[in-house]
Amino acid sequence: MSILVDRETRLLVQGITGREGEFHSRAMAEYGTQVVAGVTPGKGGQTALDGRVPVFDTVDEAVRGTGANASCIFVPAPAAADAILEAADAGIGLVFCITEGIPALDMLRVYWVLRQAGVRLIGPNCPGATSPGQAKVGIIPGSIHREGAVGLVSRSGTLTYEVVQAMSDAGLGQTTCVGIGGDPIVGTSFIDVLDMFNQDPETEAIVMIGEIGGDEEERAAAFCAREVRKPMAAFIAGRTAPPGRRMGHAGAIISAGGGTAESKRAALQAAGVSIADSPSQIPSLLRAAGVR
Amino acid sequence: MSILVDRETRLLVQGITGREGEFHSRAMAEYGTQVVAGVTPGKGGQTALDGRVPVFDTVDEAVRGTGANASCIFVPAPAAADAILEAADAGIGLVFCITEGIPALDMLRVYWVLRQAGVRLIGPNCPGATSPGQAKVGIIPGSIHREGAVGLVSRSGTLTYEVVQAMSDAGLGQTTCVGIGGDPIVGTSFIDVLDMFNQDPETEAIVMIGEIGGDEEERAAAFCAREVRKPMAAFIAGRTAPPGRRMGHAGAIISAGGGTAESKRAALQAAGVSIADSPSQIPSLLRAAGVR
Amino acid sequence: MKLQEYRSKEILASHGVPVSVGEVATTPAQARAAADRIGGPVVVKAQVLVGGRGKAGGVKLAADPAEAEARAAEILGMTIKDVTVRTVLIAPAAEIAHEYYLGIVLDRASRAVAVIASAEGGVEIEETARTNPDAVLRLPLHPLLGLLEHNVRRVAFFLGLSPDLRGQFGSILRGLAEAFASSDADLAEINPLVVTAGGELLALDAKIVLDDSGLYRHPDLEAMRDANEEEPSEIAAREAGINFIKLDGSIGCMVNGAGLAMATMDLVKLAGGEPANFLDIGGGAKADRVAAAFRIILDDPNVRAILVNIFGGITRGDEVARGIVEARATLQRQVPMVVRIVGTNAAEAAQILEAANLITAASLDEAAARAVAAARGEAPA
Amino acid sequence: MKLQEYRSKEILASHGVPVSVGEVATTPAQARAAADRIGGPVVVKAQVLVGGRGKAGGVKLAADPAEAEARAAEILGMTIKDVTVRTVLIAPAAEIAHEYYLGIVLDRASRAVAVIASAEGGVEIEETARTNPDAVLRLPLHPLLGLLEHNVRRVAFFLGLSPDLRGQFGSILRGLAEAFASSDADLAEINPLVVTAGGELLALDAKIVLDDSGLYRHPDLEAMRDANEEEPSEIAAREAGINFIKLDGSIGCMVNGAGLAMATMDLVKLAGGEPANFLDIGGGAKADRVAAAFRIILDDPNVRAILVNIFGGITRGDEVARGIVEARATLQRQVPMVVRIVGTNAAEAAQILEAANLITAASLDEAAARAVAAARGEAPA
Repeated sequence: MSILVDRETRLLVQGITGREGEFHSRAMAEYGTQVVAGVTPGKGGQTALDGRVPVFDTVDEAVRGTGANASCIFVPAPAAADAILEAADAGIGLVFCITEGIPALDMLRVYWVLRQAGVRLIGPNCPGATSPGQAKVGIIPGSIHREGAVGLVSRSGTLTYEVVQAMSDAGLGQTTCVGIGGDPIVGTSFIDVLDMFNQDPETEAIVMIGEIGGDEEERAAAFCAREVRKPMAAFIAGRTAPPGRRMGHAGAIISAGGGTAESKRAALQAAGVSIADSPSQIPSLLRAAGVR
Repeated sequence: MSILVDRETRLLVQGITGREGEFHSRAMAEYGTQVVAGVTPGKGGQTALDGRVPVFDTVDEAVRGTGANASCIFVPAPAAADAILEAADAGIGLVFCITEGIPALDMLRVYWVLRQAGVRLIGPNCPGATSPGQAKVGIIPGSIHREGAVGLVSRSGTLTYEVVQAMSDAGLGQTTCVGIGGDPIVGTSFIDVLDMFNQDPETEAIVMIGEIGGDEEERAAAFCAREVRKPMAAFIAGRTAPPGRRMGHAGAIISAGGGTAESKRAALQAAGVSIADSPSQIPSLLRAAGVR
Repeated sequence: MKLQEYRSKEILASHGVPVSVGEVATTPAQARAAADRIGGPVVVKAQVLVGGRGKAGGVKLAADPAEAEARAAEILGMTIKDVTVRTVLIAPAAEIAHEYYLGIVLDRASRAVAVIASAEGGVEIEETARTNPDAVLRLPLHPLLGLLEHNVRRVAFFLGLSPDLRGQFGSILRGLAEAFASSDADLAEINPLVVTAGGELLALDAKIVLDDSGLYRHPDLEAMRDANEEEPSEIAAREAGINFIKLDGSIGCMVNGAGLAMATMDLVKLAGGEPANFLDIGGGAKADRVAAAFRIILDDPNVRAILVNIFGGITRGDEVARGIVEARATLQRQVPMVVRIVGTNAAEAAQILEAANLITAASLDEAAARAVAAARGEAPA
Repeated sequence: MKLQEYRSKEILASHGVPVSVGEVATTPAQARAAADRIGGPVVVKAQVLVGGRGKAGGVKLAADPAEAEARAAEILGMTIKDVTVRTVLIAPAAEIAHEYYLGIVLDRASRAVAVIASAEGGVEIEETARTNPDAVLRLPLHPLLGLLEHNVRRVAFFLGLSPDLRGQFGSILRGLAEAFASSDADLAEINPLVVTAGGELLALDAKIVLDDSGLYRHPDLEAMRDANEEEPSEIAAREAGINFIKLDGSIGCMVNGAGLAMATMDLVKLAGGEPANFLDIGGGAKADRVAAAFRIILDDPNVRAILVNIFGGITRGDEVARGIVEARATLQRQVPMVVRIVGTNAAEAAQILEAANLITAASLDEAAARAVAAARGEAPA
């Protein structure tokens, strides 16, 4: 039916009493997500969402008190890396971090600690994931979705919404839409999510939204060529982006030859993925590939 | 035929040009162990053991140059933890650390890093392992062994030799003898080695030599009761040792009730292990359990 | 954020790295005085963040203070890749026996901090990596333990350092790693790291690039930002909390979200136009931020039309539309504006925009086409 | 190695932990002067490393300097569990609103550093763990990251600290963790950590136990060793590089290897005797170390016989035998000696020993039996 989030997701929100946390917790609950607990240190014993959700001081207490099995993090950047580690330490197996602006060296440590602990991290700086008709975790507007058989994975936020909206408008629903986040170091890669979609029996086709920088799309293309037999369409943003604005000097050794939109488009095309020049072309590319 | 070390072991010795390193490397080579490389920073390009063994500056070069697949470490305590990490980092899958006196907090880090990297560490402060007739790694005197079907695992050094000698004198040979080391934090536990012996088709019986402190023997007993169907005999040293000489205050919370020789003997006896009052009784206990 | 050479050197020096610091000068007279204090031959080096200053004539030797003044007079005011040189560094000239490259970089692809080293220093490391890859060592460090002693040894042996230099090298590499980690850097490099004629290691040039996300905990480093080298519009954008990069086209773009902003630029190009900028206005898109974004876009005289593309999402489209109309009223220069608002309350938004005589569009493709047409002075289709 | 309370407090204070340090005194007059400088009521506390000093009368309140002098006179010279009190600590008496326990321990079983905390402080933590286990938090830390902010919060909330104490508590726990890690400790604890009547947190008592293997990199801590509380024979052994623990029996043991040394003691007991000591002479067993070991064993007047058990192994047995014979010749007191040497060149060793009229034995069981018999004055069987 879906990947990552579904009706069984029992969501904890870290930073639930903050402005963003409260707003999006409400939207998630209204969409149908089971929001079972919140954490704000010092506000343990209070409630959120009009008394419906208990608030705890620590993730440990929240997990023991409510059986939460996933967490969504809205705490500010200086405390967000620690919040991710707290969730992992308390036994949460799936963590979404919405926060943007976490220092890369903090995320480097968090990435490896969570990997070694076998905890799945989505983000940071990501919009979350929605399994239409079941649950949404994060900040993707619920209204743009439609239930269906296409899995979508993206590094972007609003660009994702754009593509999802275009698909829904065209009658192409989604199993799950996942935003993996735009930061240089994120917990879950394109390949991880492509693998999940590839194994999900309800997902019949996959859409991938990439952008310039790094070589994640190129590596994903290699994975698609090797593993994925489902129809795929992709859009890569940044063909007109100026090069070199965010890349370090010696770092260019490593990403030598990669990173441009053209390189990513070519790699994906060679792997049999249909490439869109505009987000609006995604639905017709899927239809052309035989998706109902 | 054996566990951990055998004719295929291609051994690298870290600290090969030191007094201890050179002495034991020679003994290992004379026993028949393939000593393929040595490492001493700054002596790269030289040779050891009368020109037979090339010496490298780094483990990385040694592995690339000789295909070494195991390492034996003789470097002094202040540099030993780093030497273990260097071996693991260079792709060595099996590391024996003979060095004693490595600070516990250093070993704590090393323990977790090697575990996460999937590298097997034996020791530190251990005598090594011998598979009679095939190879010996470490400092156990080769002359005391005899080829046979009994696996031996021990926390001690010379006490191990005592038991091995008694077994060999009684005509009971060994598949492999492993000293896991006497330090509070060692890479490989009794259970790890018991599991290997239990799965080794050539090992027909197992001898375990424990001592006071910690709860490794108690945990091993639980493992034996659950998993091991081969005859076992054990000796636990320290029935007359004075209590409390090395135990911290709050640490007693954790090891409450455990740590004495009587507790370990009782746990092993309950698990069906024959308990010796003296090392000299081990052979007769094995014979009584039907070992040829 | 890139730091100037002299700033980078100061940081390395504070971590025990032997550097040839010297003194900065903003006038030829100061350069002369600095050379006088330093004594002996000096190098006069343009302090600019763009690459290739050597080839551009921005680095010159001077045998004495008078020559230093003359060289500084040539370099100060010079333009290197659109940047005017306003500061020079006067550093003692070193007699060089050998040049190495030594850097530490956050390698995002492998999610590791890596040491990069080469015995072929003094040239760009990318160049060495391309022409002679075996001459470059890339050594990833343990993500939680950082630089270990065996890492240091490995690099020292790779570089083939003589035994008497290894001890000094160890403290340099440790200092570089400390500087990297404690300043939240993306890159910290010494190029060249030289062996002087006297047989000592010395960092002749240094470069530190900081992770912008880490700046909040380093106000001292944030204060080292060199406004001279940035587009004034980009400075204004940063102060307004807007992510903005100036480009050369004629169609200004205002979008929420970086990915959608790039896609919007791409579609402008596909429609036959050229984007004038990348602009991500972020979440919320409040009226004051929208107004600031318009002013920043219109500061560029090349801009002939503005394309606004907002995906309503959580923010209600009608609120954004009202913000745009209000902001537009405050602008001194008016250009055609094509506004697309999708998502929540998109219909109400369209009414507000049309009532204000703004060009609207349902799809992004259409919006791009209309913006290109409007920039050419054509009426909306 | 255990550190005295006042040493432990000094270390914690250097890491920012608020402690009631006070002053040490070795005479009643010094105690009076210290109490006078401190002002107000004080506590006079025996500085001994053994537990239970409170119950033994080693901690007393004093309302004024004169009383402090009187209490110090009572405590100094007192014997607590065989240790004579030579130093007292004079610390300001605190009015206590609540007592907590806070410790950091290296937990070998789980191979982790763990924070141990309880809101029931002031008593031994083992006692609380036994009688009310839910009142004790044991929080293992990440082995590579150490104490994290969420760990600090978790402990603070577990202790039920009021919001105004949480900030101060965070710096105390961070300071304790720093002290633990930077001194290579096995244990660092504050018991009790009190809330004073004034609403501040204060470490009233502290205890640090160091990892002996880490001492080589902390000469400053090694220098804090209190020789007063050790057996002189154990000090002499440590200086000779010998691992020695004095016991109450009559049969001295000299063995190479800790496990074999314990097994040897066990067999002495099985044979009906009582070991006088644990002694691991380590590898090599050179003549000078053997001689030192004999002297240390014979310093104990209870010793009636010595059992030497050496597994030759790498070391040649004949060399060890010669070392023993030479060393024996230097001893002032002679007792019967049973020597067992096995392994390499054991036959040659036996010849040398027999020529020197030493009792030998082939098996360990036999050696133990002969030593017991010899201690009873019986002739060897």
